[in-house]
Amino acid sequence: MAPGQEEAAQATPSLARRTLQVFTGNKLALTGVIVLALLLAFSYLGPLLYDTEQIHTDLSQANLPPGSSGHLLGTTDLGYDMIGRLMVAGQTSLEIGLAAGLLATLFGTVYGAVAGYFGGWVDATMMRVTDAALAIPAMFLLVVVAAIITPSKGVLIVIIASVAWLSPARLVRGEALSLRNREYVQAMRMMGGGGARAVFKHIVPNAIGTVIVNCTFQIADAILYVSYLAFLGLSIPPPSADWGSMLSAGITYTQNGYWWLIFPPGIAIVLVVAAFNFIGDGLRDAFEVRLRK
Amino acid sequence: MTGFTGFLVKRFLQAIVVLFLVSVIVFVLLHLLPGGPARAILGPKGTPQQIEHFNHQQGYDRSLPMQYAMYLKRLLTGDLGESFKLNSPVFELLKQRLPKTLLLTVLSTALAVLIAVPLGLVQAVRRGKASDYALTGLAFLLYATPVFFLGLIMIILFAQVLPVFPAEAPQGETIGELLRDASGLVLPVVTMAFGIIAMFSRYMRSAVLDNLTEEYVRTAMAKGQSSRRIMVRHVLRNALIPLATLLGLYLPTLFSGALVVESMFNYPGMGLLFWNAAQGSDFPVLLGVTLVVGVATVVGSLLTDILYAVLDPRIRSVA
Amino acid sequence: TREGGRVDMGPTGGTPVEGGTATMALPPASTPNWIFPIGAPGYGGSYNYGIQSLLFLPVYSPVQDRSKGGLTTHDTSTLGLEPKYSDGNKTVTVPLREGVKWSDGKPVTARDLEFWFHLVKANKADWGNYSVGTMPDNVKRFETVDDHTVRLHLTRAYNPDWFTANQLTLLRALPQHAWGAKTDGGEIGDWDRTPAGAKAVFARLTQHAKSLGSYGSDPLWKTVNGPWKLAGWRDSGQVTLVPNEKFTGPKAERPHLDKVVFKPFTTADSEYNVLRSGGVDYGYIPPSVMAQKEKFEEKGYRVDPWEGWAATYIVYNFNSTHAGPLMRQLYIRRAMQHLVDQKAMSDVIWQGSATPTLGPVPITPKSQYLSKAMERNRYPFDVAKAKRLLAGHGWRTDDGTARCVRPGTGDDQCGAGIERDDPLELTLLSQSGSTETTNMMQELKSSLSKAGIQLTVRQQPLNSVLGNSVPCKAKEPGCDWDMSFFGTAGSWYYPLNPSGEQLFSTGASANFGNYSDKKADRIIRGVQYSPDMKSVHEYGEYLADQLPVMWMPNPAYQVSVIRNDLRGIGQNPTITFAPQYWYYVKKKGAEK
Amino acid sequence: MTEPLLTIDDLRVDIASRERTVHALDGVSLQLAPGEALGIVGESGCGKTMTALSVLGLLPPGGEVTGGRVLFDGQDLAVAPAPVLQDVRGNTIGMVFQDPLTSLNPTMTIGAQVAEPLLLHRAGITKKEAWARAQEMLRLVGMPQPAERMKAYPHQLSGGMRQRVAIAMALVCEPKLLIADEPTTALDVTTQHQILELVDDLRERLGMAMILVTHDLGVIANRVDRVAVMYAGKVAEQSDVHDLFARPRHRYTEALFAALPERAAGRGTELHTIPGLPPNLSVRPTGCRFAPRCTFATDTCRTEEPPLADDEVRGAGHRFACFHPVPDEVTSEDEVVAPAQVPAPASPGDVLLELDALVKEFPLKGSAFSRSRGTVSAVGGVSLEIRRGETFGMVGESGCGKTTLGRVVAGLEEPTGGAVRFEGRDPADLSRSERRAHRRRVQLMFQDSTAAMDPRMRVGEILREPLVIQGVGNRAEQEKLVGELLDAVGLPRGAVHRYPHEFSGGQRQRLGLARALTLSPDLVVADEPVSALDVSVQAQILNLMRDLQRERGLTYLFISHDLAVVRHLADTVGVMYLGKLVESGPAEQVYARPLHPYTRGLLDTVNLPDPEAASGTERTPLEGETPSAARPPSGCRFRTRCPVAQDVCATAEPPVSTPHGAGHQVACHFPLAAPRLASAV
Ligand SMILES: Nc1ncnc2c1ncn2[C@@H]1O[C@H](COP(=O)(O)OP(=O)(O)OP(=O)(O)O)[C@@H](O)[C@H]1O
Ligand SMILES: Nc1ncnc2c1ncn2[C@@H]1O[C@H](COP(=O)(O)OP(=O)(O)OP(=O)(O)O)[C@@H](O)[C@H]1O
Ligand SMILES: [Mg+2]
Ligand SMILES: [Mg+2]
Repeated sequence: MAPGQEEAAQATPSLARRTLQVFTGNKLALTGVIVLALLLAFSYLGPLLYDTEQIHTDLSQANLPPGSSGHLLGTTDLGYDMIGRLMVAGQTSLEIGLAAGLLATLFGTVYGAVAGYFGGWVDATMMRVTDAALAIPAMFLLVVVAAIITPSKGVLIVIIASVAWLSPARLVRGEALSLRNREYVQAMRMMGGGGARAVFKHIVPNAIGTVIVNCTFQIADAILYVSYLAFLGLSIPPPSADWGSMLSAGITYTQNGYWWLIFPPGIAIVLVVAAFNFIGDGLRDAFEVRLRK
Repeated sequence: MTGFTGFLVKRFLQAIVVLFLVSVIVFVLLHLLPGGPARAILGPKGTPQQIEHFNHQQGYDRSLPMQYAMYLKRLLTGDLGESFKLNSPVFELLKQRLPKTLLLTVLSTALAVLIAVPLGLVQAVRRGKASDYALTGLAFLLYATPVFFLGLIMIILFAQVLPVFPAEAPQGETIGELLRDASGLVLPVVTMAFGIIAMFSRYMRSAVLDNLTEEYVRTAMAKGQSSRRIMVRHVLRNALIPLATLLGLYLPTLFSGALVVESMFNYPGMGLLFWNAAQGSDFPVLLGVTLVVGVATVVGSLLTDILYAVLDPRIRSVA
Repeated sequence: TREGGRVDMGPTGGTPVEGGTATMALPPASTPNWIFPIGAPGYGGSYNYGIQSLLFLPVYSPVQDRSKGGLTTHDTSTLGLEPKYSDGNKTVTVPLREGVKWSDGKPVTARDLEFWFHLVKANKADWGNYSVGTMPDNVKRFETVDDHTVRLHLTRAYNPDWFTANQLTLLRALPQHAWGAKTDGGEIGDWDRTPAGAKAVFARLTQHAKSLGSYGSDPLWKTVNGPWKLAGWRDSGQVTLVPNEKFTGPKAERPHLDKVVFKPFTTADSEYNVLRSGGVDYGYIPPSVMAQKEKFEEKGYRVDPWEGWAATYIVYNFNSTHAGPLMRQLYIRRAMQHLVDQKAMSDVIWQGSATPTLGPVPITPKSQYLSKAMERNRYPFDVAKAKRLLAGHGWRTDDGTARCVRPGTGDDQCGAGIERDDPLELTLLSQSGSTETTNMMQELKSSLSKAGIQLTVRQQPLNSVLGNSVPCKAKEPGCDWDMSFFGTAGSWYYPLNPSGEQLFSTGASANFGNYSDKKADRIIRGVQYSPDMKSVHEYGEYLADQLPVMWMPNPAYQVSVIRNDLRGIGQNPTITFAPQYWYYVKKKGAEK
Repeated sequence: MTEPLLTIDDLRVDIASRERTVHALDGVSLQLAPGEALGIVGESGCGKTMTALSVLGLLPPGGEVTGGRVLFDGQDLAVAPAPVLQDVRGNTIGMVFQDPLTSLNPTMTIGAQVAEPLLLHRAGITKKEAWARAQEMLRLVGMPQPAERMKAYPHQLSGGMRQRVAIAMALVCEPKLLIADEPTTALDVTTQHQILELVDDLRERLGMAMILVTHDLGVIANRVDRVAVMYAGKVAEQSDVHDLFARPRHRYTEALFAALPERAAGRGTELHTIPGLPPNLSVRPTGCRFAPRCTFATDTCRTEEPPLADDEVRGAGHRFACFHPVPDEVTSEDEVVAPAQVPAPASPGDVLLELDALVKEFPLKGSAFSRSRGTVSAVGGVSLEIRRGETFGMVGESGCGKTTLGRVVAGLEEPTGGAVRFEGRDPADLSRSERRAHRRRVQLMFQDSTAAMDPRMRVGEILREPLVIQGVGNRAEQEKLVGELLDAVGLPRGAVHRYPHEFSGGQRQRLGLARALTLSPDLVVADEPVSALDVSVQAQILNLMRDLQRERGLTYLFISHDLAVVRHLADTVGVMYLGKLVESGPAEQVYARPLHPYTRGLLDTVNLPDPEAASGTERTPLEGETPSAARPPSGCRFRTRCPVAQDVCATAEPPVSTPHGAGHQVACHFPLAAPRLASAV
């Protein structure tokens, strides 16, 4: 054996490094990471530095405009400090978004992998169900649910996940359909391996790129959904708050010119959703490069 | 053409199954969750006797499978039931509202496509350049903006600060009446279009990028064509094919958007009908609208497949 | 409609002119959907009654007493004249105004009233206003005295005020000569005089009433006797009325306008946008915009909250599995009521468009049902007092939550059913979808916690709240709720007499919280049956003190915004419309 | 020498990507006279394609000419502005790419695509004229019914036909130069032959020059006038084709030739190999780029770059860049270190595998619009025997069912009919657990090891997976076994920690072999195991396979379309055509005295890597295309292309006969009698 062969094949940088490269190369993705980091720090570290009353209302301090004594961004309609409120709300929005996005991805992935790998009538049945669920516009489901359900964090997560799981399910099912015909899966079958091994050792790990990228988008969408639910009147009751409910509460005061009740939460939603999208887009680039190899 | 007929038959059967499932999902969802329509319809003053009477009349006191069977039976005779709140047959309501929603979606989709296609093309061609970043960033920001926030900004900007367009959609009974009052359509259509542009331009960008790496582009270059001509003659057409299919796939999303936009602008379409029905637990209307949208979606995806075949010779010739 | 929405006219002055069109916005979820004056359950919305009574003159109706202020049951706009009670208040004679004709020229007679009675009696279950024991159950015999007089023989003696206000107002005169057929095209006759016939006639009319789309063209609804007639009724619920040229009422009751349009909206926001652009003449603004009142006044509108004849409250569930024993302690209810800052809520959260509720009888507008004592707030916002009340009964607050340290039934002890260390923790079902309500509940939670009462607010859609807060027995599955609120638009709109028999008497249908108090039951019966006007004062004062519910700010029916040049609008607290009094004015000297 | 048509002078091309910059071309110099055919050969990645593409300025994104000139017709195309390049492209220089499917626009008709260059370059031509010209061109490239094909779409044509369209497109403006980048690599030998013939013919007719890029030395030997051998972004040697093959001077060229199985001394010998891999082009190596792999390299080679020097005898006509060239006098064969003669394999034992009238059919899958109609007869009744310890080589054109047969044998597909008997027992009759155990005894080695290995598993895990599945040993034992296997296939033990994509193609193929051997099978089905490899690496793998066979007593079912490779390795050969085994027998006999006209045709179609051989013998290459397996011809499936077919062939399936003795079977009504003249294959 020639000594040259050992290092001859160019060592590819690790995925982590490659991802890092992508992020430093892709300005939007980098922006996304920075924005997200800032929003996270704002929501979670903010309250440590900027302590405000977020439990008890103070109607005498309601609707103060920005710059009023001690309230840089003014106060809400219940007299909470706006900045402090944004922090508390940010935690809820991010947590619901992340949890719902992850839950949807997890369920969708397993669903899709099973449908795709087993194929045949299992696949046909499972896919008809997703077709049907897809044929009902998400907003329709949310409107109906909003008119019927009592919201809580857990409920919102489940509701959002229950409309969001479809896209990862279809995606992973597509991947699984093609992956199960890959030669390495066949090779494994030839050695006597079975279905579970195929799904968990080969199909799911190889679909992980798609899944992760999709998950990012799911989280973004989930945060959007949280705001839509709030708009529909389904938000977690105070004293907790999320950006969506702040925004839709703020909309009530549009006509009063209480802009500080509208734009900060609105912009926060746009920023965090866009940030996740930027990141997802960057990740997709990273994974695609890898797959192209 | 036997292949094509076979395909149609198969798709048709699939569609039936899907619609059946749609009705089951919505039916079960409506009926299993707490808070039946009786209270909503009768209000706090409804007496227990009236509630019982109402539930009996509507069959809500029977078992769920029984109720569903009854619903299905009526459905097969074309009876979608009666709205509790609007005191009209659901079928009539849908007949009036569907065209209006279609008008809204068609106009805004057309607008969105007209903007998104060149936008996506520019992004793809200028990939990695500052203008691509700017446009991509913009597209994502648009995508990240909840439609109701967008609509609100529109209203503030164009109906209040600069009162150029009315904040309310026209209230006509017919499409003709709606169109006569076209300035009222501007804000709803634009708001809805904005929500879709982001999605379409993003898709267009990646479709163009995919096609740009195809080898036939290199062949075309080897023939001595200019990049512009290659874009128009070769890439655009191939990139538009998946976009066409996207339209069919995004029908439910479009309806979602329509729902928000309609309720913001008081546009008398199906979304608004649905919205109001949900507020008032008007089950027959909720079921009816969902089914119609389900049918639209299923038909849409069928048409998409056919359209795909028309546009893509690879599929057409097999048929 | 009109240019730009700016009205160049102050709220007073100007010369009245005849003619013109007025468009009135109807609130969200108030889509007119029933024309037949016998409202089917679910179609009894006030907006329906409001429109029906413009086409079909009511016999008695809560009308504004324009001379004395307050409400009365009859005037020139009603068909009925002063009812006469006799036989120890067991018989009531209803005289009808003479010379009133249907639009087809036939006179309105006692037969038309009898027609109504038969239909209602035979189809009780399908009549929205029916509740067991009242009309028509309490009428033993319906007697037609002459063409213009009917007499009702009652099952027992009633308080005349209560009976006229809450029962006779249900009476309608319906055109028997036009509607009395069993089938379409069938012969018109006295079918209603047999129960089966009455059922058939009713069924046919209901059938017609079920097709909203054809109201405008259906000849049935063309026979009217009111000042207005129908010009159009869209599927969207938009109703257009024009003056009934065959109207036989007095001059004062004849319309000035050429046309009124009732326009429903789906959301307050969309209405607001239209209002701003001048698309409605008589609209409303969300309470939150009350702060912007001046903007509208600058534009030539007047802002006028339309107070409703209603009470708003949070229901206590006295049978709650968990909190029933707590709810049953008057001192706890008192402490809690002291913690409701109704004033601040009304001023800040409702931007001044709500008024504190002090008891079961509405404070505004003033009425004969209100006594001096009822106008006093017995439980002003007072955290210290609330704390004292609790401490005085053996509650201690160490970790933020009050706990019982002195169980027992003595005067200074927690009370029956409360164990040592029981916490003062309550859950509240509250309706979702309204910023004001959400904020009120948040404010309530916040102030209750100041006295150590921990409130958990669960928001649900209105229907779920109503569906979940039903009367129940302790420890039964559906009885795990402690408090419930569904009063974003007022919890309860009273008929003319604000008696609380449906709300507060033991076992009543709308007594969701299972309140049961022997004295209260007795007093309420008094309001219904005794001839004494005092009984209603006793009722109001006793329940205001006893706190069967937690009184909350009563929001206006709507915050109306009316063009300055549209006059003659009286906002009847029982939510009826009288556009026949409306008229436009123009500036003095300005020519049209 | 006449004025050159194209002069490439010290051309340097960099391709910058996210991670690194590849110096794809590093001073390439070439010359091409009008009408001349130049071949460019070299191992994968040496810069052949980049050279071709940079002539037309069609470098991939990130690619940039950093130095040198491309003079064409007096113009420097390397620095020409876009309009000038556009004028040249498709007009005076035509280009044909490797993959005829992807290089045609799928949504445009053939006619439109062929007419397009005319509309672009011939001012004033009407659309109608252009279409007429295009149709004419299609006829010229041998497209049957060109008028109808004009309206067809690319996917409606076979691979060969598509390549004809691509050629028509490149030639429709009658360019002075045709650049063809691996125009036939994706095609079957027979189609390849036809296309190359066509190009030869057209070149002659149109008098154009050609650059033919290929890695196939056989193609080069037969089709071009001059050859440039490239290595690592440079031209290593450039010469007249005859001279090059007769007396290669560069040590790399010499080694390349030596690695050819055709050049192997005999069946029993080891192939000559070139150790190592071409260098990484993202760093600029110092010295001779071939030095690390060259047995003659000295310190000079490693420090100094050899210049492209003229040959002593041929002068500028033959240039090479080597400090220690092959001495002029001796022939290359003597120079090569004599390969070790390997001991003859043990004589074949008893029958290990027996196929009995094996049939495999697939349902025909249409697209979304068509439901399945009919079946594809991939294997149409094949009977054969494979003895323990032997190598059974299976050859045939693309689509003839080789892979399917292999997969059925390996148990990846259930046969539709007939039986597979392993040591006399049909696995289908075995119990579940026996079947599981049986799987250990037959293993498959894939053509594309990249696809056959989970990209997310480390090599250690991949190799251990068969043991884990079969529950062989504990972890330590498994790891020990894996280590031994890596030793056996010549990979370092450290390889277990790396991922498949971190290995070269040849190394991956070793891994594939190692995995196939983990369970100590009796039979290894090797499906085209070396087709994707360069000659030098191919030689390594072939040697390895043979060594392992001897050490472990393996039996191979070796599937390949490369007759030379099969000949080198196989004891017994089977020839398949459209799902049928048309001929089988001992390798020497089948090659020397083919009985079936198809076998004969195949052998005659092969491009021998020897320019002299091409002219000498009389050949009857195969004509036409393989019919669809969905509708195989009746009777003898080969009859549609058979030169000796008669009526009976259409009606009766040919019986199996053995005119040359028991071991050599043929299924033909009219077996050939005359032996084929001796040749290298
Ligand atoms: N698009 C690209 N991006 C980066 N590097 C590339 C690209 N295309 C080719 N290369 C690199 O350029 C070098 C020369 O490639 P080229 O395609 O010319 O090789 P080749 O001789 O044609 O090989 P093959 O026989 O595999 O086609 C190789 O090292 C290759 O890795
Ligand atoms: N899974 C399958 N489904 C349908 N048809 C198939 C399938 N696999 C192979 N075929 C068809 O069976 C025939 C034989 O294919 P096979 O892959 O065995 O040929 P091959 O000799 O290996 O060809 P190549 O040299 O191209 O690899 C072909 O016509 C092919 O299209
Ligand atoms: Mg190449
Ligand atoms: Mg094969």
